Amino acid sequence: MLRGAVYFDAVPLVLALLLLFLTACSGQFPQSVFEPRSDFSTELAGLFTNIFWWAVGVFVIVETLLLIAIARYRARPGAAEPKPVHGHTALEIGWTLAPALILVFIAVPTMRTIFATAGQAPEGALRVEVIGHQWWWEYRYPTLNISAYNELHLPVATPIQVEMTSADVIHSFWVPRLGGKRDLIQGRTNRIAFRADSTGEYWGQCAEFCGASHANMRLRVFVQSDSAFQRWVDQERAAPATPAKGSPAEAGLQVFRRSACIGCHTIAGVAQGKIGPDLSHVGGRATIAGALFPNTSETLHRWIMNAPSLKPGALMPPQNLSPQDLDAVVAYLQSLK
Amino acid sequence: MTHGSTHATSMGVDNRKMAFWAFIGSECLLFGSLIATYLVYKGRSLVGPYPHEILNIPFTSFSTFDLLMSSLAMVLALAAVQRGDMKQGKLWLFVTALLGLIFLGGQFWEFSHFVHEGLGLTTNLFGSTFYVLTGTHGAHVTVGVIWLLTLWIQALRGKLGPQNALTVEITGLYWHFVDVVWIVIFTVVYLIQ
Amino acid sequence: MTEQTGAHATTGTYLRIAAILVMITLIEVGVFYVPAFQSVLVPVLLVLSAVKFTLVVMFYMHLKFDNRFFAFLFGGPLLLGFAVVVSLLLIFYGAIRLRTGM
Amino acid sequence: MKSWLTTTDHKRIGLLYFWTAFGFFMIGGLEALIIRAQLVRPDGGLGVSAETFNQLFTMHGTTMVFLALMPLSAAFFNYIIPLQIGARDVAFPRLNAFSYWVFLLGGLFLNASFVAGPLFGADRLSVAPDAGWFGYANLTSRQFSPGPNVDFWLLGLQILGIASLAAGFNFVVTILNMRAPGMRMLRLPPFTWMTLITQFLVITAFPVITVALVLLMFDRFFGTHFFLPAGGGDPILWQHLFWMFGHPEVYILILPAMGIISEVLPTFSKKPLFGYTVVVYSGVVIAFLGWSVWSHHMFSTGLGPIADSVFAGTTMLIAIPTGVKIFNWIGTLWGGQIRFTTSLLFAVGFIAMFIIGGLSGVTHASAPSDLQQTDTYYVVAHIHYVLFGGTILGLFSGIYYWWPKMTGRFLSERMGKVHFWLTLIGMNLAFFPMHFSGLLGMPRRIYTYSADLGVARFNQLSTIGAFLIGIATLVFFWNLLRTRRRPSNAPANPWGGATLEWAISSPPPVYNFTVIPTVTSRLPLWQTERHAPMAPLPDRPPAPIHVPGGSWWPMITAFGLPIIAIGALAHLIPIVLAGAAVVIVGIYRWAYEPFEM
Ligand code: HEA
Ligand code: HEA
Ligand code: HEC
Ligand code: CUA
Ligand SMILES: [Cu+2]
Repeated sequence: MLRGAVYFDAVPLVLALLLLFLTACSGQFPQSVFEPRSDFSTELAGLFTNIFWWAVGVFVIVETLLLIAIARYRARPGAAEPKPVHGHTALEIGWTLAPALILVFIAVPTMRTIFATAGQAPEGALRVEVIGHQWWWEYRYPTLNISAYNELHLPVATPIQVEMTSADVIHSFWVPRLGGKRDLIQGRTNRIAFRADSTGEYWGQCAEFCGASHANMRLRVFVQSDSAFQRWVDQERAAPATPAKGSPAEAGLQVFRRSACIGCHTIAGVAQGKIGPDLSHVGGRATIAGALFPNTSETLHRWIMNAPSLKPGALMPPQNLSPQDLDAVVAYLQSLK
Repeated sequence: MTHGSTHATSMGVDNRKMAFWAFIGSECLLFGSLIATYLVYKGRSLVGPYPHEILNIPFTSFSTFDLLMSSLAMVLALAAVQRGDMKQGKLWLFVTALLGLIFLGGQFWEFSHFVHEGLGLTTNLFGSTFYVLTGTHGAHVTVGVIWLLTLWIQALRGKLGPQNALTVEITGLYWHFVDVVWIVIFTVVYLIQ
Repeated sequence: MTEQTGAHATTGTYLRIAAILVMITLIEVGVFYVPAFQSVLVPVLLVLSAVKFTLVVMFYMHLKFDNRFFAFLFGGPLLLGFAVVVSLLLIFYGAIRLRTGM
Repeated sequence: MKSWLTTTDHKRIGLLYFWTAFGFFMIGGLEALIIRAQLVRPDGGLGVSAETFNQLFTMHGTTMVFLALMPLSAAFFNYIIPLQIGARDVAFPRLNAFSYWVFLLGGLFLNASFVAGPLFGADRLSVAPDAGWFGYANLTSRQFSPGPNVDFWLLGLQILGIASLAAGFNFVVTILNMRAPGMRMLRLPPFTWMTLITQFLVITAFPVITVALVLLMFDRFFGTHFFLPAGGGDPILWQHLFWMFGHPEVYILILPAMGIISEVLPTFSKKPLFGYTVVVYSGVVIAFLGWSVWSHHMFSTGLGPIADSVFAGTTMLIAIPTGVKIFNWIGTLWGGQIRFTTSLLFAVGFIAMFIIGGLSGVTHASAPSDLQQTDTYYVVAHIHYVLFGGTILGLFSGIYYWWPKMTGRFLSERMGKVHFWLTLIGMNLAFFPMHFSGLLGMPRRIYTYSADLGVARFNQLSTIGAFLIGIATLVFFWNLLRTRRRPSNAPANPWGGATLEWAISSPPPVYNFTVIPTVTSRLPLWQTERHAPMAPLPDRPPAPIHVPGGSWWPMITAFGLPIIAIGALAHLIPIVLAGAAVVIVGIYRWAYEPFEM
């Protein structure tokens, strides 16, 4: 049994070591909280690390005491009856105060971080409104007068003020490397603020259960240099491309015009549907359908033919288009850079 | 039927009575949550009618008076049953139930009047919170009235006597509790608008 | 049965309590209609209804005379219920203030 | 057969609770295994559809919490509490039977949703509740959940709430008022104390969820807007009401298990519980604080920094009384003569594993750090370390401890040890990697994840662990079943326990005690410095003891409730009324039925 006792905590202990190892390595985990790339997420990671070490300390001490107790005091034949100890006041006071003291060391940085990350960006921050939809994202830049869908573009090293709400059920905006979650709730506005400190592509996804395709409500954030961001803004501001006469894309525009698409999607100057994402610049996106698929001709085909089969519950019904029409529409969408 | 008679209980009180006090404590949280909901949504209705346009204070003051008097009748009924004066006991039980019925009648009139004025259950948050809160209270009154009438009928059939004083007392606890809940509702919903 | 402890209220007490209850109710309604009271209406009404509440519980429900344990069995959850109401109001009222303040 | 249907004997009801709850535990576990099989690979290992998956985790959480863990604890409340306090039965035996039947029917009603699809013009496996075990508004509104799924959930929980409340009043009164002479409050066995505290939590927390469910019901059935922004309502109010119940609920789940191991540790280390009064009072403090922390489930909803700080602070405080308990348990073991029975192993396993869950709880309690953890598998890891590593291991410990008392037959210790080690290894393999998958970015409640997240390996480990637990549980099940064929040879006090249940034969006679014992110490069966062990009770009652017969009415009354629920589900008022009539008739017949204790 002694051997058993030693094994008792071996499993979690080994795994805890693994955790330390993991926090050190990087790269393969695009949604890891251990690779913060903003002031917000760095604060959170620091706080977590702090608490984590306190927890490791408590864990090691208490589990060791437990192991010693069961290893040392196993019944031996013929041993004297144990002393019937009923308690010990000094000990009781000690092990009440010791955790209390540790908690002070956890609580103080916690409170500090709560106020430091309360979601208020400094003056002059770039405002972004995030609106959750079942199961896609809408981003508005009120000061730049543009919108984006599923893929958020942000300038590096610029304070960002994010304001969030939902068009339907509760969602939660989460890009681990840029910051903690915040819920999107219809009728309320929630805020977070952060400043990304390096350019790159960041992954995120909806973190509040929001129905059938909650798992498929993913998102991307592209943090760009100022000039790259400006180029993107200019591109979004421009009117959608008009396809050349006689090109396949031109035929696609016609198909789009006469199909159900216009009821749900906006393309500036072509359609004003509000149910699905704006497609004015859909060709410029890296992914479609809530960052679920790469934006390729093949995935667009499959998506338009039968979206719910790719994304359960998706509120875009299967579109009954002839193969030619489908090719044309896809060509048109891809031309909308 | 009770343990009190066969074996002394640890706290020296009857099981049923203790259970009932625990039940009433539990009810505090039921009504507490409902009142909290009412207050949280106060002033958040998007459309009218709003409370001040529709609540009828004189009428509800009368209902409040009516319930207070029913509580008085209830203690008198209990005192009579404990004395073994079943004639008075029957009378006051009946009066209590009757006052309860009058309250319910008043509530029925109030509800239909409100509906007539355009305040339905789903009209606005005020309507929803108001009807659910006062309706839950009304349901409690209804149960109380049925209970009182049951006792009254038992009494008429000569099956209720001083040996059942405890049953009457518990009925009374319930009835008074329903009354104090109304005291709170009257203040929170009707007077503080 | 051993549960009756302490003195017992009499019919006279009951009637007196009833009179007080009715009086308080009249005052409540009165205060409600007097414009001068508008500023202190809420606290006055809360206090008055708390008095009524206590009177009924203490005398009609015999809590004053009965086993003290019942006071705990009822009072504990009552306070808890009260705390629920107050904390929800604080949370929601505070949230509204924060939102409109920004 | 009839005698079981009409029984009001707390011991039989305890066994009924046990087997029913164990059945539901297997169902909940099976659901978990399907969840794990689905997640074994990225992009859907088993091909479970999103809709089915959502039903599976909702029903898994709901089943485990309401149909497995609470009633498994209730099995012990029923069987053991009256014995521990020296009573002939609970305060209200028929109410007790009623609680059981309501629980059973509520559980069946909830699970019937799996096969009820065709009745609603849908497929099987399509109308089970699917909005998560805490059913956040406004996803649960008619607009976003049009089917009967959420109706099943809310009606089922209402029914189960009635069972819990009825049992709550019953046990509060039983423990306070039915104690044997001399059994002062501070002589109550710790399990009885924790049960009492639990029942206070039940009778205060359940009304709150009752209200929340009623409001939700009005939203869904009658078109109100309590939780719907469209009409000015606020979905956040649902979260407050739910967690005001939900957090006390988690202590409802853990305190009985803490009570169990506070019995097991002293018995098997031959030492009194270290710091008995402190352990008792810390239980009270936990329950009390438990009421002040609910918003720690809502840190990401934007409560504002002040509320965040307050709730983070109160949550952290709970670590103190909990720690005190842990240290006192270690103090109990310290210096003892520990016998490594299966029961003791599970009790020690409880301490070891619960610490892990508690510590991850503290990392949640820090609001900002929780913003990276909430709604990820890191939370799933926390809940399973406290619920499985805590409650379930504690309950297993209790089963091995009291099984001889309850049946007169021993469980096999050999198989028990296999069960223990498989469970311990399995649960760590299943739940520890979830800390990583969570922190590496895997949200909970997803039926599929991208291979690019890099969490596939961890999920594989979790799945293997889950199936190990499954095998362990089968071993245990077999162990339970085979005791029926083993001799009924357990002595009255096989483990040398100190409390009253061990003073009578195993299993006890219907009337429990031949004479009601008079208690003079906290450890009536042990020789302590100041007290000699209690004199043995006579073998036969000195005078015949009258035992009440059974009653049909609790069960019949209970049947009214699912009938009402079915009526509501089908929008058929006559059925609702018929159910209500059953309840009313049942109550009257019950009230006027002669029933002597
Ligand atoms: C048995 C049930 C149980 C128990 C006992 C606990 C105990 C605790 N829980 Fe847990 N919790 C759940 C069940 C439970 N929880 C469930 C089911 C959920 C998820 C619900 C859902 O979303 O589905 C949840 C979620 C949950 C959250 C929300 C997470 C989120 O969704 O974002 C939080 C946040 O604070 C939390 C905190 C705690 C804390 C601080 C404790 C404390 O009580 C723990 C105290 C114990 C210890 C700390 C260890 C022992 C102490 C010592 C050895 C002393 C020294 C220690 C220190 C100095 C730190 N829990
Ligand atoms: C209350 C206690 C409790 C218990 C005991 C468990 C036990 C288990 N839970 Fe549970 N779990 C919850 C409460 C609990 N859970 C809650 C509240 C949630 C949140 C729900 C929500 O989000 O709404 C949750 C969510 C949850 C998830 C997350 C789902 C998601 O977010 O998508 C997962 C994933 O792995 C999981 C796994 C498991 C496993 C593997 C077990 C195992 O320990 C189960 C072990 C039991 C068995 C294995 C059964 C025994 C054997 C058989 C049935 C025979 C068949 C076996 C074989 C053939 C091998 N649980
Ligand atoms: C009934 C409404 C509806 C109709 C009709 C409809 N869509 Fe959609 N569409 C949606 C919704 C809703 C989404 C978002 C789905 C999601 O990601 O969950 C969407 C998403 C898309 C996307 C992906 C956008 C992105 O940024 O990820 C494309 C491309 C698209 N639709 C093209 C079309 C075309 C082409 C047609 C017509 C042939 C069409 N849609 C018809 C509702 C509709
Ligand atoms: Cu949106 Cu989950
Ligand atoms: Cu909690």
